[in-house]
Amino acid sequence: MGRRRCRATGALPQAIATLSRSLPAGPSPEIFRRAKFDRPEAAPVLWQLLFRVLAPPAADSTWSSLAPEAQAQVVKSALHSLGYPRPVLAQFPEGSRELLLALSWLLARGPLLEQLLDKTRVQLGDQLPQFEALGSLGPPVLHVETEGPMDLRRVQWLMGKLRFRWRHLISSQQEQCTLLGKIHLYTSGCHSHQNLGHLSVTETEMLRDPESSQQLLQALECENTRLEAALEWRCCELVFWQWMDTVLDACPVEGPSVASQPTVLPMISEHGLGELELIEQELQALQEELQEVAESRRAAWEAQVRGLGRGPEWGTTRKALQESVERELAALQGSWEQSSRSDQLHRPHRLVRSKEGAPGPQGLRAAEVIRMLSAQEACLKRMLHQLQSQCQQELARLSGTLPDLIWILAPRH
Amino acid sequence: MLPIDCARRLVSELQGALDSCSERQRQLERSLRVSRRLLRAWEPAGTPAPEPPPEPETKEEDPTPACTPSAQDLKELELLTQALEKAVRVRKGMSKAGQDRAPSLTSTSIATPSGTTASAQPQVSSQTGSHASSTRPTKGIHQAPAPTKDHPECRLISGGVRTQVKMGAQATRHGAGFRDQQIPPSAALQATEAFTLKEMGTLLRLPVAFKKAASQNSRLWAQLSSTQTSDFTDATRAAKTQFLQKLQMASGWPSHRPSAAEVEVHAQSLRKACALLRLRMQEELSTVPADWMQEYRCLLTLEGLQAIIRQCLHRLQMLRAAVTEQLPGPWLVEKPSQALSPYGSKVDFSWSPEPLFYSSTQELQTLATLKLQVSMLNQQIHLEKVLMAELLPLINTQEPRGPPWLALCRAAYSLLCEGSEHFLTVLQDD
Amino acid sequence: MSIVTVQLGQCGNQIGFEVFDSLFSDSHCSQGLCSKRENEAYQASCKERFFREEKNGIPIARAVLVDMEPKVINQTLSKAAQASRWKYGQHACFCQKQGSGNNWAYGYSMHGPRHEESIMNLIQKEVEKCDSLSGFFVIMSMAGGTGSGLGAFITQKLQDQYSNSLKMNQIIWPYGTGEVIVQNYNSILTLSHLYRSSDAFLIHENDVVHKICAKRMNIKQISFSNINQVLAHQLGSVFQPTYSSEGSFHYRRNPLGDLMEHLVPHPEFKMLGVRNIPQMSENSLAYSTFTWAGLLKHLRQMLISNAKMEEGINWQVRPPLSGLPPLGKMSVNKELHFNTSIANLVILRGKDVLSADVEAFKDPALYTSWLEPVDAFSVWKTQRAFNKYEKCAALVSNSQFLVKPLDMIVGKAWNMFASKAYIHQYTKFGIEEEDFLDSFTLLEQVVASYCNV
Amino acid sequence: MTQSVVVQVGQCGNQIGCCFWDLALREHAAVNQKGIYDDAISSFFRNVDTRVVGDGGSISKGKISSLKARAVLIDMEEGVVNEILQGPLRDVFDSKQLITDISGSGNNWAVGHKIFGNLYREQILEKLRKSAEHCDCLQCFFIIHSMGGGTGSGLGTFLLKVLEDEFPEVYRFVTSIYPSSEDDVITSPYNSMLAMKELNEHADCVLPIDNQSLFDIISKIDSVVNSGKLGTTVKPKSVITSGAGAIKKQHKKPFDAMNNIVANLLLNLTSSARFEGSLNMDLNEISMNLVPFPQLHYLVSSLTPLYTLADVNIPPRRLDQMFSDAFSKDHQLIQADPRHSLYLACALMVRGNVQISDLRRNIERLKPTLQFVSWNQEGWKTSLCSVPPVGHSHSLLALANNTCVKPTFMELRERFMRLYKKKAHLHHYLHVEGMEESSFAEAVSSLSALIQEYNELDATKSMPVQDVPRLIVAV
Repeated sequence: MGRRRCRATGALPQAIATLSRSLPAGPSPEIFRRAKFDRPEAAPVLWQLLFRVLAPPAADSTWSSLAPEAQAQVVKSALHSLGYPRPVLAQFPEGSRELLLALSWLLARGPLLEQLLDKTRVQLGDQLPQFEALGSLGPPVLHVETEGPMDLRRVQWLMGKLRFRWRHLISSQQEQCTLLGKIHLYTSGCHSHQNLGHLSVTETEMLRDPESSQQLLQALECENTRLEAALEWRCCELVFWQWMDTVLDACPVEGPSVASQPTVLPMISEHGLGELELIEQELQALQEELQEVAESRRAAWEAQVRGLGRGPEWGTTRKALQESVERELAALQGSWEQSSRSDQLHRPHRLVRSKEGAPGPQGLRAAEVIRMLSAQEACLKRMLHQLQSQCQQELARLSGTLPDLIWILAPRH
Repeated sequence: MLPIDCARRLVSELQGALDSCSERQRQLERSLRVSRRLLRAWEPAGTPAPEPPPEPETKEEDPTPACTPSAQDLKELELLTQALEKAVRVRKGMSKAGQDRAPSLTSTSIATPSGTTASAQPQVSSQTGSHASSTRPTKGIHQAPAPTKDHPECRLISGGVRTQVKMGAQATRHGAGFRDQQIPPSAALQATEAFTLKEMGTLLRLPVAFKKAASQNSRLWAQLSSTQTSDFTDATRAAKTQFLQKLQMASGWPSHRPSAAEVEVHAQSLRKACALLRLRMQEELSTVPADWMQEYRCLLTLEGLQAIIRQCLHRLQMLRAAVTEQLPGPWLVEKPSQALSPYGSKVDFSWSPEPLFYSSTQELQTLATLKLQVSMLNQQIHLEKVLMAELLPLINTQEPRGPPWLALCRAAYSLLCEGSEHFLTVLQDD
Repeated sequence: MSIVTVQLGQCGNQIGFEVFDSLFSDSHCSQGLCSKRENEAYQASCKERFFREEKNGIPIARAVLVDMEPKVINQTLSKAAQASRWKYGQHACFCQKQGSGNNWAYGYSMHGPRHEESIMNLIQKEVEKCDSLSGFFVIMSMAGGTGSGLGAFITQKLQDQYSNSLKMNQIIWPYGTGEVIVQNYNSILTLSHLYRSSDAFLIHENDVVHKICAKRMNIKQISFSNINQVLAHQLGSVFQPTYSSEGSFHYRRNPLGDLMEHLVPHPEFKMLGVRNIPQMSENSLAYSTFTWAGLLKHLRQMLISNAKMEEGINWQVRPPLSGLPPLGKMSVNKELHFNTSIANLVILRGKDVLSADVEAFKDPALYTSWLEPVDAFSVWKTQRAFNKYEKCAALVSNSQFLVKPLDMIVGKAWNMFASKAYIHQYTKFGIEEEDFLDSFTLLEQVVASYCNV
Repeated sequence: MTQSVVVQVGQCGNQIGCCFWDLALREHAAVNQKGIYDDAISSFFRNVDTRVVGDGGSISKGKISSLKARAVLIDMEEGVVNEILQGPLRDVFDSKQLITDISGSGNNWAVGHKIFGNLYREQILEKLRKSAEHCDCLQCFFIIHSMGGGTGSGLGTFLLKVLEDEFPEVYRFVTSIYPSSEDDVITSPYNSMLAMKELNEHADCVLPIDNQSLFDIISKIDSVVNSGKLGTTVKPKSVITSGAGAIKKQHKKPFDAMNNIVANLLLNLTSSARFEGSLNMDLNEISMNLVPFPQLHYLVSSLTPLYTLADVNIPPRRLDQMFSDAFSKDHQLIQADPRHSLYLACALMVRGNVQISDLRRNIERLKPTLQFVSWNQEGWKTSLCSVPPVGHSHSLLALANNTCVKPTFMELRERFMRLYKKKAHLHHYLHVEGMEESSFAEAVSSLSALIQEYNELDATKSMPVQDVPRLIVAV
C-alpha cells in the first residue's frame, strides 16, 4: 500500500477528517470548525477526547465512569503536569477553542497518534508481562489511616508480606511461562507468518471460541482503519497546522496578570524537589570522594613516572589510552542519557519460540536479553548491599555505645 | 514505637507496594486462566463456548467454578450428568465398534454432544483440566503431525474462509451435530470429541480473513514506524514547531518551563547516573593496577568520572533553578524533543513489536524471572532508601536508650540490614 | 499450584504416607455432601496440589522419600503399593544403609553434604513434573538425626536452590520425654537452623496428638499409626481445597502462599500450631451433630486458653479488656492464661459453611497490639465436607501456643549443655560448642519475642 | 542395612558366641519362613554359594543357600572351637574364620595381650578385614569375652585397639563377663583390672555382665519352672537347654543356660536394628543416647520377662509387670541396684505387640521412682520392634547408664589391691616382654578415675535439681 497521496492544499476538511478517524472516537470535522469559533457545544466532545488521550492507561475501565467534571479535572491536571503553557484552560473555559488548542499542543509536541494507537492496540502476540510500575514509584499516596504511634514490627510484617507477594508473583510467572511454552510448542507450524511459526494465546483462544474470534477480527479491522488514517494524516497535516495558526491568531493575547497567577506554575511537588536535593547530595558526595582519590593518585603516578623516559611511543600509547577510556565512559554515560539498548527491553515484544540457532532476520534473542538483565540485576544487588552495609555500619556504631549488651546476628550459611 | 507521621509514611509506602503487587498478580492470574483453559480439553467445534453462570465475581474467572450456588441447579446437573454418562457409554461402544482411532473416551472426559446446555460445560472442562498437564498418551491420529499423509481420513480442507479438520468417519456420522452454518469466519478445528491442544494443536489453522487483517495490520504498523524524511515532512515539522512557539508566546510565558513529568524523567536518569557512577568508581578502586599503564588508565577513568559528575551536577543545578526560579533551562532548549516524552523521538524507534526469540521454556522462565527480579530490586532499593530516611534519624536521636529504643533498633536492623529476612538477638552481658 | 513433599527419616516417612493416604481417601470419599461436580472439582484441585498422574492413570504422590536406612522406606513403599489406590513415584526414593543414629550433627554434616546431589536431583525431578510449583513440605521430626539434621540441611539447600518457592516444614515435636535422650539438643539445632532457611513450621506435638488419640478417639492401645492418622487429618483439614474467597466458588490456587502471607511475614514468628474440631472416632461421629456456632465457640476458647483439644477447655480464660496498655514484659514461667495471637487462620468445611459466623475471632483483644484483626485474621471456607465430618473447623495459629514447649526444650538443652554432656558426640562431626551457643541465642530471642507480642 | 561382625575371644567368648549363633539362626528361621536371604538376615549372616571354590561366592539376593556367620573365632586353646566345629553349628563357620593356638594364655592377661597379641596381630587383622569385606556396610563389632581369664581378657582387649586403628568408624560393643568374687582363677583381679583400662580407652560401649547375676537368674527361672504352680511346660527344644535337651541337666551345665542369657541380650540389643518396627533403634543410637561422656560407656542391662529366656509357656503376666521388673535388682545382669542409684540415661527396647502408649504409660509410672541426673531428668530412649522373640508376645531389654556399676568396679579394685599390695603372682606378668609395673599403676588410676567420675555424679544425687541460669535476652 504505497505512500498515500494527498493534495497539499484545499483539503482542510479532509485532513481533519483523517485526524478524526485516527483518533479514538474522533469528533467530526464540524466540531473542529466550531471550536475555532469557541462554540460551547463543541466542548463536551473535546473534553471527552482529551480525557481519553490523557487518562492513565491502566485506569481505563474504572475511570471512564467518572463524571464529566471529574474527567475535566483529570485532563487539566495531566496537561498541567506535562507543562501545558496556557493558563486559560485551568479556569474551565466555557468555549471550546482552548480545548482545540490543547489537543493541538499535544499533537504537535510528539507522536501522539502513534502513542494512542499503541495504547489501544490489539495484542495478537504473547508478551513478557510488563512490571514497570513495580519499580517506578511516584510520590506515595497517603491512603493509610494510622491513629497513633506504631510498632515497627508492623512494618516488618508488611515487608514480609511484600516478600511473599513477590515470590507468589514469580511462581505465577513461571507457571505462565510453562503454559505459554506448551501452547507455543503444541501449535508450532500453525502460523502462516514464517517468522513466528506458532500461534499466540490470543490467536489460539480465538480458534477455540468463535465468538471472540469475530470480535477480534472486528477490532483488528477497526485498528487497521485508524492506522490507515494516521498514515494519511501524516501526509496532510501541514494543512491542519496552517489552519491552527489562524485559530491561534483568533485568540486574545493573555495578559501577564493572568499568567502570574501561581496556579499555573508547573506543579513540582515538595517531594520532587526533595528528590532532586537528595540526588544532588549524592552526586556531591561522590564528587568529593573522587576528588580525593584522583588527586592523590595523580600525584603518586606523576612521581612514579617522572623518572621514566617518555619516548615518542608514550605519546601514542597515551592517546590510545585516552581514547579508549573516553569511549568507555561515553558508553557508561549513554546508559542513562539515551534510551539505549537496555531500554528496548521495555518495549513490548512478541514472544516466539524457535529452535536454538534458528536465525531471525530481526528481533532479540532471549539469551541476549538475559545477559543484559543479569548485568542489571547484579548491579542492583550491589547497590542494595551497599545500602545495607551502610546501615549496618551505622547501627554497629550505635551498638558500640552500649557496652553491657551483646548484639548477635544469626550466622549465615 | 514510631511517631505518627513517620508511621504513616512507611505504611503507605509499603501498602502501595503491596497493592501494586496484588494488581500484577491479578493481571497474571487472568492470563493464566486463559492459558490454562486453552490447555484443557477443547469442546467440539460448533458448540458455542458457554458463559459461566452469571456471578458478578466470576465474570473474568475461569469458567470452572467448584459449584453453583443453587441447589436446584445441582439437582438438574446431576440428572444431566447421569444422562450424559449413559450417552457416552453408548457412544463409546459405537466408536469402538466403528474405528479405534477415535480419541478414547474415559469416564472423566465426557464429550458433550453439541447442543448440550451451557451449564454442563464447565463440568467437563473441570474434569479434563487435569489432563492438560498429564502426559496421557494419545493414540492414532492425534499424534500425527502430518495427518494428511498418514491418515487419509483426516484432512485439512482449506476452504476459503473456513478451514476444518474432519475427524474421519465420525465427522460424517455425527455430521448433523455440526453447526457449520453458524461458524464465524474463524477457522475451526472440527472435531466431534473433546480434544486437547497437545493432541491436535498442530492441526489448527488461522482463518483467512484474520490472516489478511493481521498481515495488513503489521504492514501498517511498520509503515507508521518508518519515518521518511522529505521536504514534505520537514515542512510539517517546521509548522508544528512554529505552532508550539506561537502558543507559548501567546500564553504569556515566552519560554518553555520544565513540567513535572519532565523533571521526573530527568531525576530518574540522574538517579540512575548516580548509582552507575558509584558502582563504576568502586569497581575502579577495587582493582589493583598491574603496571603503570593500567595505573594511568585508572587515573584517566577516575578523572573522567569526575568530569561526568560535574556535568551531572551542572545539569541538576540547571534543573533545580528552572524549577524553583522559573529560569529557562538551556538544556531544555537544546533537546526539546527528548524532554517531551519518555519515548522521545528516537529515529530508529519502532512501533511494531519485534519478535523475542526463546528456545526453551526454561529460558523463557529465566528471562521472565529476571525481569521481575530487576523490578523487585528496584522496588526494594526504593523502600530501603525510604526506610533509611525515616528510621536512621529516629534511632540516632531517640533518648533515653531503654528497652523501647532497643526494640526499635532490633526491628530497624532487621529491616535495614537484612531485608527483614533475619533478625538479631541482643543479649545482656553477664 | 503444586506442593512437593519431602519425607525425611522414619517419622517423616511414616507420617508422609498417612498424609497422602488421608488426602487421597478424603478427596475420593463419596460422603462429601456436595454435588458430584463439586466433588470432582475438589478432587482435581487436591490432585493438582499433591498428586500427579502416571500413564496408567494411577495417581502418584508428589513426594520424595529420604531416609538413611532402608527399612522404613521399604515399609512405606509396600504400604502404599498394597492399598494400590495411589503410589509413590518409581524413582522417588533415596536411602542409604546406615542411619544418623539420633545425631543431628551426623545428619547435617555427614549425610547432608555426602548425599546432597542425589537428593536434590530427586527433588528437582519431582519439581520438573509440576506445571506450577508453589513450594515444599518437608516432613521431619526434630528429635532424631536424619529427619532433624538432614532435614535442616535439605531445607537450607531448598532455600538456596528454590529461593522463590515456599518452604513449610512439618515438624514433629517429640514427646516431652522418652523418645530420644538427645532430642532437646537435636531440636534446638533443628529449629535454629530452620529459622534461617524455612518460611514456616507447622508444628505437631506428639504429646498433644497422643492425648487426642486417648481422649477423643478412644483408642486404648495407641500406636504410631494412630497418631500419624490424627496428624494427617489435621494437615488435610488445612490443605485440602477451599474456596478462594468469600462468595467465590473457585478453589484457592495457592493455599501455601496465602497461608504464609497471612501468618508468617515476620521473621521472628514462624511457628504455627494447628487445632481442629470436632475430633472423634468414626463410631461416635455417626451419632453427633454440630452447629457452626458451637464449633466456633469451642475453637475460639481453645485458641485463647491454649487448649489442645475440645476436651478440658478452660472456660474461665477471657481476653484482656482491649484498650488497656499491653502488660510489660511477660515471663514464660508465669502460667500463660491468655494466649495472645499474632495471626490466625480458620478453615471451615462442610454443610452451611457460608452461614458460619467468625466475628468472634476478629476481636482485637485476641491479637498483639501491633496488628489489626483485619491483618491478623483470615478465614477459608468450603462447602465440601472433609473426611466424613459433616462440619469441621481447623485453626492454624501463629500465637503463644508453642512458647512453653519451646522454652522447655531450650531450658532442658541448656541444662545439659552446661554440664557438657553429649557434646563430644556432636563435635565428632563438626558441630562445635559455638554452634550450640548460636542456636541457644537465636531461640532465646524467639522465646522472648513470642512472650512480648 | 548394616552388618555386624561378632568377634568371640577365649573360652567364655566362644561359648557365648556359640549360643548366640544358634539363637540367631532360630530367630531368623522363625521370622523368615520363606527362606529368602533378606536384609535382616544379612546383618549377621552371609549367604554363600558353596559350589564356588575358594572363599565361596557371596549371594546378595534370592534364596538362602548356605549361611555363614559374620564371626571371627579366636582362642588360644583348641578345645572349645573344635567342639563348635564338630557340633551342629559347624556349617555356619569355616576354617578361615578361626584363629587358634594350642598353648593357652594361662590365665595371664599379659600373655594374651602382649605375646599372643603381637604374634597374631597380622593374622587377626587379615581375618577381620576379610569379614569386613564381606559386609555391605559394616556398622559394629561385637566383642564377646571374659575379663578374668587370659585370652579373652588379654587378647580380647588387644583386639579393641587393633579395631580402633583399623576401623575407626565401626562401633566396638563389648560384652564383658566379669568374674564373680568366688572365681577360681586366682589372677582374675589382675586380668580384669588390666582389661578395664583397655575397655575404658578403646570401647564405645561395654555391657558388663556378672556371672553371679546370671547364676541367680537361672536359679530363679528354675524355681519358677519347677514350682509347677503356673502349670508350665517346658518346650522340648528349650533355649535354656539348647544342645542338652533335658531340664534335668540344667544344674549340671549351668554355664549353658547362663550363656544363653547373654546371647539373648545380644539378640534383643540388635533386634530393632534388624527388624521392622514403628520406632526403630539403630546400633549407633545406643552410644549416642546412652553415653553422655566418652568414658562413661558402661551400660547395665536387664532382660524381662524372664520366661522369654526360658522358652517356657507361662501365660503372660500383665505387660506393666515387665517394665517394673526391668528396674528391679534381681533382673540386672550385674549385681547392682539401678533403682537406688543415679541414672544418667536409660533405654527401653521393646519387642513384640507393644504400642507407644504402653511405653509412655510405663515411663510415666516408673519415672517418679527413679533418680536421674539433674541435666538429664528425662533421659529416656525407646524403641519398638514389631518382631517379638521366638514363641513369645513381647519382651523388654533395658539398658541403663547408671552409677550402680560403681560397686562392681570398686569391688574389683579392692580384690586387685589385696593381691597387688602383696605383689602376689606379679612376676608372671612382669616376665612378659613389654609388661612393666607401671602398667598396673596406670590400670589402677584409670579405674580410679572412672570410679571418681561416678562418685562425682553420685554426689549430685542429694542435691536439689536446679536450672542453670539461662542467657538473658535484652528485648
